Amino acid sequence: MSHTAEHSSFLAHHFSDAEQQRESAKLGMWIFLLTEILLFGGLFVAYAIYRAWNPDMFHNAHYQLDLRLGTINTIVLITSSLTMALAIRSMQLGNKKGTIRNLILTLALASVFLIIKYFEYSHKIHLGQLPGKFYTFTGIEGNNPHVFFSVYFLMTGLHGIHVTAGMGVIGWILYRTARNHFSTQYYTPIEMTGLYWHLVDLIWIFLFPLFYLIG
Amino acid sequence: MDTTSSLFLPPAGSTIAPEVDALFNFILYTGVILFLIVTLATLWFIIRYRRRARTGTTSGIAHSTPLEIAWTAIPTVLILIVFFWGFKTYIKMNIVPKDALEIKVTGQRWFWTFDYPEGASSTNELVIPVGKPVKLLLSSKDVIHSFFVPDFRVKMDAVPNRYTITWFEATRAGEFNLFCTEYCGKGHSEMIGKVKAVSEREYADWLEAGSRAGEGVPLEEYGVKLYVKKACNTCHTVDGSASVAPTFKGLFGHEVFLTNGTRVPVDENYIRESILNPQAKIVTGFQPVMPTYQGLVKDRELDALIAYIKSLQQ
Amino acid sequence: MSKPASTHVPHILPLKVYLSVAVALLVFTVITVYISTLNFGPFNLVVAMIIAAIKATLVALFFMHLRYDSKLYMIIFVAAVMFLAVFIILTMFDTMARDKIYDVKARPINPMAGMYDSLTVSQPHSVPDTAALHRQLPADTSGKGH
Amino acid sequence: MASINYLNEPKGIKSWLLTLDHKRIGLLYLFGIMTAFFLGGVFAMLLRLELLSPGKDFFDADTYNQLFTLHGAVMIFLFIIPSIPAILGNFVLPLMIGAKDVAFPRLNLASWYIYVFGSLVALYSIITGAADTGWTFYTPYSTQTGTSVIAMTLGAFILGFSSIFTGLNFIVTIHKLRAPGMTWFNMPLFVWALYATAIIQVLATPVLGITLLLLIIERVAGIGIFDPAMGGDPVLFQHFFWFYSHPAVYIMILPGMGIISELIATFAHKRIFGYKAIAFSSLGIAFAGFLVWGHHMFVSGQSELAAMIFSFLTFFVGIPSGIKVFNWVATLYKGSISFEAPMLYALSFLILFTIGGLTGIFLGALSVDVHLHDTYFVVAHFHYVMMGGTVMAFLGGLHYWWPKMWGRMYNRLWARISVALIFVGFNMTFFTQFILGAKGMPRRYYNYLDQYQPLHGFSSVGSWVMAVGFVIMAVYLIHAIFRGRPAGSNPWGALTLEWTTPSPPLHENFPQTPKLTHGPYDYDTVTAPMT
Ligand code: HEA
Ligand code: HEA
Ligand code: HEC
Ligand code: CUA
Ligand SMILES: [Cu+2]
Repeated sequence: MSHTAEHSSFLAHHFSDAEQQRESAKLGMWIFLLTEILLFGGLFVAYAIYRAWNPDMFHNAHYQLDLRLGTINTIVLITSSLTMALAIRSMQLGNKKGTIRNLILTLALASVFLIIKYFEYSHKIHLGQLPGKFYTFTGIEGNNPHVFFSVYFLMTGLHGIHVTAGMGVIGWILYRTARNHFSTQYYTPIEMTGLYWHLVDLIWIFLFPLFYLIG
Repeated sequence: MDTTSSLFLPPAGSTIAPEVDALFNFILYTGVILFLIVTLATLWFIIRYRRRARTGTTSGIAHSTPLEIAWTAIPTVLILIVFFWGFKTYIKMNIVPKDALEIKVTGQRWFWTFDYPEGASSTNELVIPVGKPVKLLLSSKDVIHSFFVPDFRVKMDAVPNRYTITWFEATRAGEFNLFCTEYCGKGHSEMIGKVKAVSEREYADWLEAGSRAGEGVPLEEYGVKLYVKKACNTCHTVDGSASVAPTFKGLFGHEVFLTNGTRVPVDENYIRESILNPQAKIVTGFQPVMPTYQGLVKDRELDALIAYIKSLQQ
Repeated sequence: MSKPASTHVPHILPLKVYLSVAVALLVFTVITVYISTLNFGPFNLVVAMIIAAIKATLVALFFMHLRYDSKLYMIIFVAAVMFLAVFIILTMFDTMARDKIYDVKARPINPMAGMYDSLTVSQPHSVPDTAALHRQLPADTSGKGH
Repeated sequence: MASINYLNEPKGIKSWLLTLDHKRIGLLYLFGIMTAFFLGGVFAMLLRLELLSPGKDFFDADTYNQLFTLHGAVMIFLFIIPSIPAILGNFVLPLMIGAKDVAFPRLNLASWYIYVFGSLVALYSIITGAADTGWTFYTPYSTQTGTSVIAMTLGAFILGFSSIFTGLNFIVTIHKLRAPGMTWFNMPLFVWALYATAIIQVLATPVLGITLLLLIIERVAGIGIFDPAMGGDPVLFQHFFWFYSHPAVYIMILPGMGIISELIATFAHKRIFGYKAIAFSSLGIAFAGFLVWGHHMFVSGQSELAAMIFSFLTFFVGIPSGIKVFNWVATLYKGSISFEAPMLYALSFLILFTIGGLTGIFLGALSVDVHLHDTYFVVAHFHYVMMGGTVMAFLGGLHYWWPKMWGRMYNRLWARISVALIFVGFNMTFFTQFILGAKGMPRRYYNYLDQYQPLHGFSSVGSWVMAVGFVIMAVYLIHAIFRGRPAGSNPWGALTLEWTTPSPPLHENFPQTPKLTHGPYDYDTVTAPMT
């Protein structure tokens, strides 16, 4: 191959150049995001159908969620998306310190999100507002309120798992940044992590009104 | 009368069946023609153009607009015909005539219960008048079952906690097979019964008799009938072999071991409880699959069953 | 396909863009929370979803760079959403239309799950009883009742 | 044969288990998937044995129910879904487009491990009381039965990731790693088919994932989404399941169709008829395949409106399928046709898939499906399309690329004998089932009425004929690996890129990046050697 001279540490042998590798990674990442959307999709369908069947129960049940905490969490997650985007931007400008600072901020915001979720969950568990047969709460009018909490815990739970996984990846990226693995020429992993993190944010942008803002 | 039977379809027995068969045959014949076109052309080409030379190039034709239009357009027309035809009959299958007789059908593992308007009921044998539309209101007590009478070309799932509806009108008297066609577990292939199409008169008589069933018959003898009629025989044998459930033979008077570790004697009360509330005491070695007969057996029927089981002790 | 090797020149957005997008997102969040306290009947859901969609679009276009990257990614993203829509819509053609011919097909026989028998819930419900149901049903099984 | 190639360099078990070479990963898959096929086949033979006569022959009802569940689940999730993409796709896709490897070799290896792990989890259920739900896992039966549904569904869930990763890998590879000059319309049609398949894999499989996850959670916690006893809707489960599983049938058939395009062009030694029509009909089938899942539910209690829409859309898959069939037939016209074993498989495919597909039209017609649903007619339909379609294409492809994989040729006479046996046995086994089904014989029946016995008996005998064919095939294929005579780089005289590199190929496929000098099917301009 004519470009072998340019093969640098991060370029895998079967790609002919860095640009091809970068684009491949990005395309792969977008396809992965697509599978994520459809994975959550199943739950959105379940939500849509049970809400359409039991609008009143959903309405009554949503008062059990804490709108204040939900709003705070939305703001937290949006801000973390911003810091994530800025982390990439810093690396594009070659500002390693900026990247590290922004990644740490992102991690911190993600932790805040999870801590708030923890308080929300433990309150619900305490009241017996649990999915399925573990449901023991009695204060909600309407058919089968346990289904609302099934859907709520499934969707926010799956989302929470994604947040947690995202934090793991961000931590790893942070470590690699600190070890000088990235440069203005090569920062694909940060960019991929960013895409993932924005998707997690994007899903929350829908979960928030669907659960907390049922009018 | 077996007028529409073919290699494929069983003889038609309902008003809707000829319509279904007509479409079936239409697809069959057009399908055969299409299939012949494909295979005969293939056969012709592979013989005519079999490899002779070992070198060289072949013709480069790769397009033929008229052909390509033809094999897109003709199938499109055909599928539209098939769709509308199928849809038309399907809608008929779903809109019940106003004067239909309504029978409630309940599936449960692994038998069918039929409740007739006049309060009569039967198990695994659906008796209906010929020449009168019959509406079935189906549901299930446990898992999904499906009500299928091949000769009538009618099928509908019985779904737990929901009602589904279908109807048919038998065109000739006779006995027809009834199958469960939604997989429902061990006894799925035993969940079969009969549809008995009889004249309106016989139907009326049968309803009459149904409400007086068992009168004047000795309890024990009546129990023999009920053993089949209430479908105990799908699970319990009387010959000593255990299948899904313990055999009735020699049951009475013995002691049985329960899953909760205790031992109980089999007496009248135990049997009564076993029938009305079977999940209360489970015999070791068996699954708790017996359905409750609460509301399905009358007091006299219960007595008859007990008497029958009693008669089976050695 | 391989192209001649080139040094990667990233598309760097000005800081201002990121900040204004973030501010827009926060503003929309406040708006949607505020609007949820008003009552537009069924339009509440519509309004909330429109705002969520705008927010999502902002995130996708700017934070995720869809606006500047290859169109292919946009196609992938839109395809995901489209197929999800297909899933929801076609399923709802069933779940929302079961009463098209017979009302009785649309409702569960017993609206409440069995487990509520042991919970003291604030409304009455009944245990299914085949025989009893049969007696009370015929009236509302014979056609659309609205 | 002494030369260095991907098979003998590097050496050692470890170099195989940690390999990143797509060709080796293809062979690892070959090993795993053939084992699964064999297992599924054994279950099938046991099923047919039990069905030889009514009543109990060998097993009791519970065992029979577990057997058909295992047969269905193993054949679908462990065998047919991964079969063509993971074995043949992995092996030839990069070769065909002139790439050194797939885009993400590590992911490729990972997906093999996931496949093995998922398969083991699924098969582990045999030890813990094999599931008896049927491969469709319908609720509420699957939430109530005492058998190990969780192990089986968890296995299928894990296998889903393997499938997604393969699909993802292929899409990126096809987009980004084509050799210079390999434009979209210079790609072999097998690549187009794999591309369309990969799109379905990444779009549909995640929904299977969430469905099985919900089923598992429903079983554990009674969340009330699918279980009517908990306020859920069992018909909704069917929507979820078929939203994946219908597109999945096109995951099965599309790559098979791709192989057929290669085989027919090569062995008719002729430019493929309607290249673009075939390429785009793959995408058309992939897309339309997402809109028809409700045709499995015509009598399930779904709304009549939905049934109507689904029936209408169902038929439109028939059009692109027909376009393909007719284009293949037209390709034969004025060709120079040889009857090597792969071509015999392709011709079998043509016949059997046409029957299978046309019987799909019966099932798509609303009123007729009411009669045929859940009878042996459906069983016959799907064996015709899966076994007669996909498996025939798969075996054809296997015979076609076997010399490329191993550098050695199998015994061509025995190959023809075995394809004949399989073809005859197959039709004996499954054509009878169309008649059985139309006469009303329900599927998943352990026991049946006496009137069906003659046909069932005949069907069972047919399955033995087929099994003999398979055993012969296994023998000569394995024999060829060790004792076959060297095959040469292009034994069939084909024009696609994989035949320009030695058999077996080198580690990175081509000595240097291949330059395209002609299209994949330029048999009218390029003089290629014929065999
Ligand atoms: C490889 C897998 C595969 C493929 C390719 C297909 C292809 C098709 N299938 Fe099949 N199907 C299955 C696998 C597959 N199927 C399985 C596994 C089941 C059962 C699952 C279970 O319940 O366990 C099933 C069940 C099934 C049902 C549900 C039956 C029931 O349970 O009641 C239906 C109903 O519509 C159906 C229809 C079709 C149609 C219309 C096609 C079409 O794609 C066929 C298109 C092809 C042709 C039409 C032939 C070639 C065309 C021509 C020669 C041109 C002329 C054509 C016309 C005029 C139309 N299939
Ligand atoms: C890919 C899919 C596939 C394949 C290939 C097959 C193949 C076969 N199937 Fe299967 N079948 C299904 C998918 C498949 N099946 C599904 C999904 C169901 C529904 C299950 C359910 O209801 O849930 C079903 C159900 C089903 C039934 C209905 C059961 C019932 O409803 O009660 C029957 C009955 O006859 C049957 C028979 C057979 C037979 C005889 C074969 C034969 O063709 C098998 C022949 C194969 C062999 C004999 C193996 C030989 C292999 C080797 C020797 C290895 C070679 C090794 C090397 C080359 C290295 N199958
Ligand atoms: C679906 C299958 C099924 C049907 C139908 C069924 N049973 Fe049972 N029955 C069982 C099973 C399984 C057991 C053992 C487990 C248990 O104790 O519940 C059982 C237990 C019993 C027992 C206690 C037996 C013992 O050994 O202690 C009696 C009595 C009984 N059934 C009577 C009947 C009668 C009478 C009918 C019909 C009116 C009937 N059963 C219908 C499955 C069934
Ligand atoms: Cu009841 Cu099958
Ligand atoms: Cu389908």
